[in-house]
Amino acid sequence: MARLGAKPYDQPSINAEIIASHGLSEDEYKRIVEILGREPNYTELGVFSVMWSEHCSYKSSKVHLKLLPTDGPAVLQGPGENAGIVDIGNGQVAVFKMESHNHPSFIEPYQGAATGVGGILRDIFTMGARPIASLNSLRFGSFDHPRTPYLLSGVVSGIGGYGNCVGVPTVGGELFFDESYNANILVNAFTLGIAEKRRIFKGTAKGAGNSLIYVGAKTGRDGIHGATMASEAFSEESEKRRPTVQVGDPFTEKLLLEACLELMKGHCLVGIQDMGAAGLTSSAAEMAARGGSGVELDLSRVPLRERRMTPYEILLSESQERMLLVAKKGKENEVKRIFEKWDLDAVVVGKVTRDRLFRAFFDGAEVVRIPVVALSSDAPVYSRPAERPQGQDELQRLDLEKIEVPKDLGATLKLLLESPNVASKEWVFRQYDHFVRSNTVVAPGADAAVIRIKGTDKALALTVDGNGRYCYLDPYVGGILAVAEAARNLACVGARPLGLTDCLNFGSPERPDVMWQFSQVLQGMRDACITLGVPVVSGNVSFYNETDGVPIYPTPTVGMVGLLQKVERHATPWFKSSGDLVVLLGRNREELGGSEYLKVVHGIVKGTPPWIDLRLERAVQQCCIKAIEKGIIRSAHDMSEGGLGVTLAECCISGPEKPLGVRVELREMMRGDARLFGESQSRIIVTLREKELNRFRQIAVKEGAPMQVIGEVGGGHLAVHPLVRVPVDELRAVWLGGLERRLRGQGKEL
Amino acid sequence: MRVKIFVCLKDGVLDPQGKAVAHSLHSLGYQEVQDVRMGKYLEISLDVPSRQAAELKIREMCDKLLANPVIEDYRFEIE
Amino acid sequence: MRVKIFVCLKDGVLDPQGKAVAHSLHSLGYQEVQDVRMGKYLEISLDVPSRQAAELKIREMCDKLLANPVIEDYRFEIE
Amino acid sequence: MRWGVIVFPGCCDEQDVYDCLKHNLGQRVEFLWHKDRLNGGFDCIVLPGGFSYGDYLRCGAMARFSPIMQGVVEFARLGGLVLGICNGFQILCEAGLLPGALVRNASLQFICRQVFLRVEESDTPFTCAAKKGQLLRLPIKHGEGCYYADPGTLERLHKNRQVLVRYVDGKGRTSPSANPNGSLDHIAGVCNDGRNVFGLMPHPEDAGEKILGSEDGLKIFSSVIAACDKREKRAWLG
Ligand SMILES: Nc1ncnc2c1ncn2[C@@H]1O[C@H](COP(=O)(O)OP(=O)(O)O)[C@@H](O)[C@H]1O
Ligand SMILES: [Mg+2]
Repeated sequence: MARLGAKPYDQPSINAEIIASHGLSEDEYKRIVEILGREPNYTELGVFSVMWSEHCSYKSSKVHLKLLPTDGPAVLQGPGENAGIVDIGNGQVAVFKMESHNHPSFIEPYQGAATGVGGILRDIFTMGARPIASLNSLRFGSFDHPRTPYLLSGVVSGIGGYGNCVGVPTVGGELFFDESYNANILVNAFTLGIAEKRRIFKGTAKGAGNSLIYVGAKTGRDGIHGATMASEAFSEESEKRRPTVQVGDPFTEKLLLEACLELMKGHCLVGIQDMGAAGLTSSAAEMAARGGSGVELDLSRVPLRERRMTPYEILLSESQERMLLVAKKGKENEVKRIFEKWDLDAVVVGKVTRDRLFRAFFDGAEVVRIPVVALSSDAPVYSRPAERPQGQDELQRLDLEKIEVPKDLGATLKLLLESPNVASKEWVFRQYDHFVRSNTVVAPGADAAVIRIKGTDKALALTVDGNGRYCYLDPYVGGILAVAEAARNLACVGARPLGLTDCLNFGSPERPDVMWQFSQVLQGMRDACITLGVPVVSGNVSFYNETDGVPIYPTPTVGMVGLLQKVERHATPWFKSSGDLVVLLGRNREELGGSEYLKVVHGIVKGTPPWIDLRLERAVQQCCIKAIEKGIIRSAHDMSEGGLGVTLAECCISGPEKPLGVRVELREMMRGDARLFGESQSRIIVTLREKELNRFRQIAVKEGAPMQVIGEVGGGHLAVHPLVRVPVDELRAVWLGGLERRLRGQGKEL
Repeated sequence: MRVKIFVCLKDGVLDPQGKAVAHSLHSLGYQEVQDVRMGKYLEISLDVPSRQAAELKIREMCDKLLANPVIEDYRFEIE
Repeated sequence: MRVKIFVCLKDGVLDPQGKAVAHSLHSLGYQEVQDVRMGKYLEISLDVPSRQAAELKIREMCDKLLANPVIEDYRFEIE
Repeated sequence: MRWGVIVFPGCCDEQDVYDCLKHNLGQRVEFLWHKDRLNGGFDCIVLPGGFSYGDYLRCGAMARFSPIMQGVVEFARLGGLVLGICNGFQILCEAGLLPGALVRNASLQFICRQVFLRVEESDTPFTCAAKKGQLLRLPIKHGEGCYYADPGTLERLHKNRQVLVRYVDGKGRTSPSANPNGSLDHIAGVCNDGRNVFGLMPHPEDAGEKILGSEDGLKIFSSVIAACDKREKRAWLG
């Protein structure tokens, strides 16, 4: 111990300023001293700061996350590993997770988004699964904000640039614009992989004497303190204090992916984990914690890209495309041979020990010696104060009397279809390869993507959803709606949910109002998960999404995965042929609070989000799934932003063939705008042949799902009697080009 | 006036393209290659009265559009 | 030895990137921009005994790998 | 017949080609590692799509130096059938086995969507199962698929009828909006003058089943199968 922190390199001595700059509070520092029984050295301080950061330790969210149901018949691995795992039968499992890369993407949109994709891919293949599909959930500021087009095109090409190059199809996602995200965009990336049930790998370091092997790209000074950056709000200051931005290298990732999967066919591997946030430090410490062991690292052996890197930098670097693995003693050469084949570095950098210490050496001297538990289970946990904000009541007050119903509802419909949140997202997803791996049965453009599983009759359905505006107005209901909508989107293609993953994007947890939002959202999500029977198997929390004291809308995004037993029994949203009956599942209610219509047409974000009865929701979904499974349904599309009007329009115009018109008549009496654009939940528009109506009605009755025939497919117009009648070609033109025209209008094409 | 602009990744920022080219050159037998960095090269013709004016404008364009200050440095030559 | 290599599209080959940059510069108000061509820039450090040796090697590398003669021209400077 | 599918570092579509040939067409297929030499006994070698070497310098530029490529060049010289798809097409152009080059899409964006191709010539081993003028619906997914050749080369391509497929609209007509990447003369794929090497940007392997939206891609592969059958018969009959 005498040599701890000694030469060969100088470490700054620790003072209050250094402690603060590491994002540690005074209390936290005291605790470190207590645990160690001495002052930490600079390198150790760095290690604590990243491991105790919000990003790695979940210190503010842990107590709330416990609320979520994580068990279910299909769940093989819940939260706590690199990704969650569900059983899909035939000896196969689906491995999936979602991660945020919000802050880096705001600083450098292309690379930030690209490395976000890289990180989530590694989380999946580290478990032995081959990634077969990705999704992304994006939030940008107002379209009129000068930075939005730049950020949007950078993020989208970064996601494509990385995912396409690695050969994983991006099959869906969501995209939403609102002022609330002007200075804090959200980039959440989701990936799913398939593995054999017998061949799942975990991030664990077990067996004293086994080797720690570093594989992949070399280490540079990239993103040092990225994890602490993700745990801080933005300010002028932090923008100046930019760490070296991480640049993604998808080619190396692809090699790493293939090499790891090849290695996993053999029997050398004990555990494996990618070096994500907090790099080598967190991968080594987390693996040791899970294995109940210690680790010993020789930092002098780590392959470096830059000269004169200090142990501090080596431990904290967030260089991409790297993995740490634990191999059985004596199998090191087998590992090296495989990585050599793929032209990658594989270097033994340490070993597993019995002493439960995290130790690191540099040039022969011990530079870090910390009990592993101090970095994992003994990290601080906070139950932060939460309080409903003063203005919440006012926010929810919406006086519809004062809002005029537009005279020309057809024009209003067009306005909505053209608005960035509703317009077709084709400009985005045509930049993503969604065909590679030849599994894509339903490509982007539907409620959920459908990916067949080769060698079986089955398919998986994937979707990602969340509405921050609803959560802002009522976080509890918003939490419910995020889960309900995701499940409904799966139901619309005919899939039964297996599990979900989430990204919880919020402001600073040090604010009571934000903590209130957080706990409300989680309670809502929990209630929905329980009623709809969907366990949470993995997820990610991103706090500190705020700038100059203004947090974003509380924005949980939910990535949900469902199973279809027969791939050919699936549905798509668009109308199939003239003469089909149009049936509304669920009920229309007079609700406009939080709607896209209020925002776009009246500039109002107020009221309460739509009401929801989870039993009704369940009934509607079950009815839709069963009818699809029986082959009764020709198209199904749920209602979300823009309500009935927009949904019907999308049914008419979103297909690959020529648009089809529709004639609809509604029975309920209510204001025209609420009828057309209200966003009442638990509604699905399905079409079927007339002769199937009785069979369908039987299913609906049995499930307790309200239904009514509201019209018929056909003609060249979208006609909702007596409110609107617009040629579908016109609707298609505004909807299809909406996003691109706005982008061009801003004169940004780079 | 013709201006040549070189945009390169900052020192310390990973250059995957340079890395791959270096690897390729090595496997082609060029062991004498020690390091490769890859960047962008732009030639711009400008209609301005003076070198000074050109310099001012080009610097502005680089800061605004041509280089990404977060990861790139630039240099230029006026002919 | 340090070598700077410029690889540019041949005249006659469409340069959509250059065009897009020119367009963007115009819409940013830089009307003085007449034309933009975009290419690649490589910096290679070589461990060779002489300029001559460097020149020989670099020419070879360019012909073989660094430029595609169907669409590109190259030029280099040895420091 | 025996198919070989080369795996370059950074390949993405090799499994798709393999599965399509093996499961949809019942063919004998093997993966070939790029660092190995090419063994004899293959009837058709496929260079699949993806991002060999990350496409970092130019698409296909580095892969053409993989050890296996010497064998491929020799194989092609002796009349063996070589099919390059997307990145494979780019590699074949870089290797000089096919004329021209593929440059950045005119839109400067990666583009992924279904396109229609018109089969321009049916007297090649890659198109003989199709009719001249037939439309095929295939996906494209590339950032650098804009075909370029200098005027002299282009003239030769026309004279020798080496343009095998063009981008067209659903009615079989060429038009700027049906040309997804700005390719010269709407060219989606060309063969060499020996007609035994063919490269195209669209992906037949991702259009091999109805459930994936189209099975028109099979036309390309079954052409090769038919051509090889014929060759074998001819060889057998002397
Ligand atoms: N960022 C994105 N990346 C890929 N696909 C996207 C993205 N944003 C939207 N999409 C696709 O566009 C379609 C419409 O999206 P959305 O309106 O969010 O659907 P829904 O309301 O049913 O969830 C979906 O198929 C979705 O996958
Ligand atoms: Mg939907």
